[in-house]
Amino acid sequence: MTGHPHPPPRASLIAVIVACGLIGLPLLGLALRAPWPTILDQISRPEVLSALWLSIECSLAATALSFAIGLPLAVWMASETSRWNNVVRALVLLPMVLPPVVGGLALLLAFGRNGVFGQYLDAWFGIALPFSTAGVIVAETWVALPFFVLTAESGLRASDTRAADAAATLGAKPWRILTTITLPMIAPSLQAASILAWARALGEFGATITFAGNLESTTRTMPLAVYTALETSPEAAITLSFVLIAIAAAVLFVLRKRWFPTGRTAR
Amino acid sequence: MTGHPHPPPRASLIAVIVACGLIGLPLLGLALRAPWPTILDQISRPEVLSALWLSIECSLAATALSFAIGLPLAVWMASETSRWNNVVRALVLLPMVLPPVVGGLALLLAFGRNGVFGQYLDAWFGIALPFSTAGVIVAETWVALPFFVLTAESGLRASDTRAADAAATLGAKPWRILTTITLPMIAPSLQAASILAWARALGEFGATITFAGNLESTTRTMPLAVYTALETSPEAAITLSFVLIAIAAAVLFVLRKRWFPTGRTAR
Amino acid sequence: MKLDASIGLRRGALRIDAHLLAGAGETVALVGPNGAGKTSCLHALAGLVRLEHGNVRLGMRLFDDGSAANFIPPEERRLGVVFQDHRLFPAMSVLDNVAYGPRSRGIDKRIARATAQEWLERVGITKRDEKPVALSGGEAARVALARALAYEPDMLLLDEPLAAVDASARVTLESVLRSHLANFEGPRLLVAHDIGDAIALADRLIVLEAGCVIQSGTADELARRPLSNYVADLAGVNRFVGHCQGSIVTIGNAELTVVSPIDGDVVVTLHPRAVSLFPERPTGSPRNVFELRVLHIESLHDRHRVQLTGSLPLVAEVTTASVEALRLHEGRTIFAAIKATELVVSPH
Amino acid sequence: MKLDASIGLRRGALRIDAHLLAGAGETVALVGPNGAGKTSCLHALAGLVRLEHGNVRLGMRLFDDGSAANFIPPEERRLGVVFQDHRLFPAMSVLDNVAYGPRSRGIDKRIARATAQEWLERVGITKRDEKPVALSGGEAARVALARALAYEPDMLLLDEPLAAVDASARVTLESVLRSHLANFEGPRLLVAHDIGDAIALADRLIVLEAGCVIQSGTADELARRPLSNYVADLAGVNRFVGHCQGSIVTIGNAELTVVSPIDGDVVVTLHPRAVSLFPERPTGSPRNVFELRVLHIESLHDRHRVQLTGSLPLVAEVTTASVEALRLHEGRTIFAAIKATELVVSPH
Amino acid sequence: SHDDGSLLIFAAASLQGPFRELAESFAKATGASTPKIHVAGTPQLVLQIREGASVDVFASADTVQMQRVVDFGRVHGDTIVFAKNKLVIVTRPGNPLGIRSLEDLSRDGLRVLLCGPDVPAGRYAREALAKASITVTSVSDEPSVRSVAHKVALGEADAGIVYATDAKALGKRIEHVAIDPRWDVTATYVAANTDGDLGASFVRFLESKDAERILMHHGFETP
Ligand SMILES: Nc1ncnc2c1ncn2[C@@H]1O[C@H](COP(=O)(O)OP(=O)(O)OP(=O)(O)O)[C@@H](O)[C@H]1O
Ligand SMILES: Nc1ncnc2c1ncn2[C@@H]1O[C@H](COP(=O)(O)OP(=O)(O)OP(=O)(O)O)[C@@H](O)[C@H]1O
Ligand SMILES: [Mg+2]
Ligand SMILES: [Mg+2]
Repeated sequence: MTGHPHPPPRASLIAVIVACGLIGLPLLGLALRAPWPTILDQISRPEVLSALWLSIECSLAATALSFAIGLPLAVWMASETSRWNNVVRALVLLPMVLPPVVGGLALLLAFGRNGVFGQYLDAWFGIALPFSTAGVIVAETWVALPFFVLTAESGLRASDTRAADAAATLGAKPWRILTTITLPMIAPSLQAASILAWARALGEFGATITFAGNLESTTRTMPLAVYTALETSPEAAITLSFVLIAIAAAVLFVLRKRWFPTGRTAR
Repeated sequence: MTGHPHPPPRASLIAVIVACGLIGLPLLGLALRAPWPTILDQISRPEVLSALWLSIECSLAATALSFAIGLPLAVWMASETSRWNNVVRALVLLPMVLPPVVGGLALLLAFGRNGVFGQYLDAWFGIALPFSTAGVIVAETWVALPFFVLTAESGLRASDTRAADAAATLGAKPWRILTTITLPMIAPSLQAASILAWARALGEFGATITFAGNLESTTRTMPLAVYTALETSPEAAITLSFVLIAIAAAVLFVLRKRWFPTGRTAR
Repeated sequence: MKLDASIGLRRGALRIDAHLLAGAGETVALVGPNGAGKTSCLHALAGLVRLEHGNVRLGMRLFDDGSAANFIPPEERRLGVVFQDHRLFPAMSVLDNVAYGPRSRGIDKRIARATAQEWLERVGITKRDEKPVALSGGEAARVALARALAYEPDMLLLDEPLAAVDASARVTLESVLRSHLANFEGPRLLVAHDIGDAIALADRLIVLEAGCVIQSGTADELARRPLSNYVADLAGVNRFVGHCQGSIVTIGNAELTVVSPIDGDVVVTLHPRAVSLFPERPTGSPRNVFELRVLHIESLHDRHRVQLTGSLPLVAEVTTASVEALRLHEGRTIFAAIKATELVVSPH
Repeated sequence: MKLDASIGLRRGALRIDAHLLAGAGETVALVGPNGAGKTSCLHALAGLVRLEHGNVRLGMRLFDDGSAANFIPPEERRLGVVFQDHRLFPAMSVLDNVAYGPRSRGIDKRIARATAQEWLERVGITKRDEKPVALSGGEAARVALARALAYEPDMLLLDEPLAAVDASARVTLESVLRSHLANFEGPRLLVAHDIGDAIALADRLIVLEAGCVIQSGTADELARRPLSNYVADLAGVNRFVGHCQGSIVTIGNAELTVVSPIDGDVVVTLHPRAVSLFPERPTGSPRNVFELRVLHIESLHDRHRVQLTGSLPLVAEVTTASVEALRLHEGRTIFAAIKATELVVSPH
Repeated sequence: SHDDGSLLIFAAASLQGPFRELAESFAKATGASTPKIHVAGTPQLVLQIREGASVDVFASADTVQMQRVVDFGRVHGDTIVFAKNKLVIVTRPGNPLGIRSLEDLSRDGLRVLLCGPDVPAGRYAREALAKASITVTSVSDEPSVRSVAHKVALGEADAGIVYATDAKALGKRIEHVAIDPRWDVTATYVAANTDGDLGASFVRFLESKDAERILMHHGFETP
């Protein structure tokens, strides 16, 4: 970074306090009710461990899928070469506004055993997504993809295309320009996009339970386990939530150095 | 924009097709089941109209709140002047991974009538958030804020600080630099952040029903109405979902020109 | 391989309509005032902006003729472009920036880096692992040049490659360019606003003004008969447009006596060295004497350029000794004499 | 108000330790090779990089002494900075870019815009509503200058303000700067790599090399006794370091006879005009004759600079006529003669 | 009670249909303003009550959950059983696999869907299966009878066990098969006054003839 670190305006501290209050107080409330002494017992229960593992596995898979599908999609949308991209953008955003349960229902209608598309999956390949781990991944991807796409696209739109022009004159084909020039430049956006998609997938509940069902060690991710626990013991649910929170915080902490380096990227 | 429009790599079309399939097929499935002839009757029912109106109102209010709190927060986080910002970032992200129902529970624990903080709200100001429209807004903001903050922060991190340096030498104080130089430069990120937050708020269900309840014309937003309808008539639920989708698509369409101008921003 | 381009396009309010020719191995300098469209022409040749009409040909290849079907994208043109704003890749090390072109051509990473290293050494850059943000302005310019040359292009398009480069390095870079140019088959187009750079490197100058080619030729040809005030400024000569009747040229309020009588509108050019300055009105032979006021004195290395204003705005070049002898200073009134034989008159 | 700065900081591998002085109303040119730290010094003065040690004072005000407590942020320094890379505000119109400084000072929007409009006219920019992306390189440089001047700063810091500006506009801008400078109380620091710009605008030159001030003085002083090869290059003179015994100076393999005998290590400088070239070994008086090979011929306006290589690397300046008469071309062997009286010898 | 003085009633999601009508009918009968009804999953309602929701009447789909509210000390007076619901087997329209009884659910390869054991409907279904000594593995522990019904209707599962009321609400999209009365387990809906007198009047209303008619119309049985 050339130049001096611009101090944030003083007033921003107010926002920090309000936000910490808004978000921190409820978490504090949860923390106060959590039966801490039993938390270790809870965590070591095999069904909790399996839910945890499934959550991590599926959310990472969904993030990877969102990346793989969302990135080229964002590139296509940002390049404005077709007048279809406004239509596609609207389409991609719709899963965000749909209540997850309806999303799950929609997935069933499309990819269920008798679904528009699912019947062929079943008949031709013998693949049934509902009640399977693959179904969890599909549901989470459906929910997470829009977040990835929109964030990545905004990064691409804000990015400076002059270096890309220079790369083109040096013989780089679009694909090479993308991977060597554009993506490194929008790395912060891609990181944010991945985190958003991952967090959304990790916390996904409605679409998963509707589409993939709630089967221990196959489709019961942590949020489903939390929900199930809520039926009988809110305390257990809170404990499980904290496990989820701890996992998320740990992952963010580990990635902190890599994803949020100390200086801003500068040109 | 200097330079020629870089065509997206051909391969990106595959992603477009996959994404359209993944997202479009379920919507198609829904559309096939929707009782289209009755849709007008549905929409004109007063309780649907009130849910629609409430949804729009609350989601916009939540977006505005997310903007007002999230933007200064993002600025503070991106400026790296404190080593607390990693902690704050992790905190802000946690609502994303928490299943919304647990989020609602957490909000109840904090801002409910017996909540850590809510008891004072009630005792001192006579404000009770649960089962009130304000509660819906709080719940939606809680859920939407992290999406806003993370997207805005990524935009800030990717932004070039050289123009900000120049502004400082011209006597601009941090606040003026922010509003006149930095924010216009990261406009695409802010737009994406707002859309994400808005969409998330519009589709919010779990936290709202848990924290604010499901009361017609006070807290029953469209997703809650969809949930309620699902209990008795899936057709009605699908119709309502389409109303929600239509509203979102309409808003995006209206904003299309302003928010997604035809050229990329260039320096 | 020769470049034959007729460039027709619009940039904001500017309409560019320029015909550029450069032979195989020839170096052509594109000069012109700011905003004349030099960079835009270069970008059109590179394929970064599209033609509206006209066409661009390099050797046998048609690059663009305004139609989408015949447009060859930049990555297939094989040109070495140095951008006015450098445009280094911010996320890559300096070495990888220079190795980028060879890598695009499919050259093995190790070899590409070795080539890049050589080019960096040639342009005098030792920072190879730093990111471009850690380069000074002149260092960035050199890396940009190295990057374009390392690509081994068919044509070089250099937009002010030496504008940010210091005096010593300029000599080195000029010799790098020259030695490279010596065994280079393709044409080179060099944008320069500094006539020194243009003369040092180019065989021929093309002057672009407001999107149109005004004049083209060697520096001497330009100085001898500048077709516009800009060219005169560039070549450092005086230029007036007037009307000639017999041997008297009327320029505004002033009258000049010339040797060879022509009738009609004429352009008169005059080298600043042909203007002599006197403290008093000289009594000898020169008939063209004007009483003028000193507007500004600019010191060159060993001479001074004196800008004069009055009935005939003139630039005179005098030695440092005469500046002292005449006690020249801004605002002083002085007599300027011009020998009729030094005036070059041509029909307008 | 005078500037008194002693700048100590590190930039990557470069350690800067420079003392810069500029009196009230004085214009100082900071010259030096690429990567010498000129821009870094300017940024330190502007408060964009912090000092590690040393201090910066303008008039009575202490801007920075390396401690956080005494650091005055850039927005409170009131300086007019022109950046080497312009740094216009991309999202704002050209007019608003220039009006930004006045607006920061709380001036009413209408008045600020009127002021901006005036400054734009002065620098010759007519595009006022366009975004900076629609400007050419030279136009952007002028807007950057207008923006710094419109702020009415206490000190001007100009980083290569004329590097991208064309020949005609350069004259205009120089006069804008000069007329502005005339009734300006504060000091100005001008970074330039072109000695022409530096001489045209500055009262005094400070030469920075590798972060250290090597020499300071007027252009003449620098040319008379260049303290480094860079300064010699800049001033366009030959410079050698050698050992003198009696009246013989040994420089590598070559020996030069000088007039005034000194003993010890010496620096010898010599103007290129004092070198005469002969096709055959001259038989007359000059004792310092060297058989050299022509490395390169550079044409200046009316003269040529001939770079020679051999036992003594020399630069000679000859008229165009002699280039032709001697049939000079690269690679030709020639005899160069130096009059002992033209050699300036000083102890090292 | 709610801000504007009207009653606030918490009702289990499956009670949503009749309670709208019950509220209107109650208003007509007593002249009070129409009570507001908040429907959500019973566990959510219990949480909300625990966290201080100012609710007048709580109508639970389950005695266990009601007991927890009683334990919080929020119940004034007695809890009353105001409705019952039978379990039925649901299949796809036309009953293609010919499922006639609980025993048929244990057939090999049959995909049966039940609610989770922690959900009342799931618990009841398992009780019924246990009574009949039939072992059935559910493909998934569904969160609600509604989602069981939907999935059977969509053909994701071949059969499921839901409440009679849900089967009725889905109408022709689903076929239902009664369970042999021997094995039948009946769900009981309980309500309690959790606030002042107005709440008590609504609880009393639930036992009225009007209420009985409305509940029966929605497929419930009355005690
Ligand atoms: N992207 C653009 N949009 C609109 N106008 C533009 C754009 N780029 C350039 N122009 C205009 O086109 C004209 C020519 O610009 P160009 O950069 O080609 O000039 P130039 O000859 O290179 O000048 P300089 O010597 O200052 O670099 C300028 O007046 C500029 O304002
Ligand atoms: N952000 C940075 N990080 C690391 N090194 C830097 C940074 N900025 C500058 N430098 C180094 O500091 C040295 C001085 O840079 P500076 O820009 O001050 O040079 P300069 O004298 O202005 O040169 P030029 O004439 O090329 O503009 C350079 O070698 C450069 O590599
Ligand atoms: Mg240009
Ligand atoms: Mg510099």
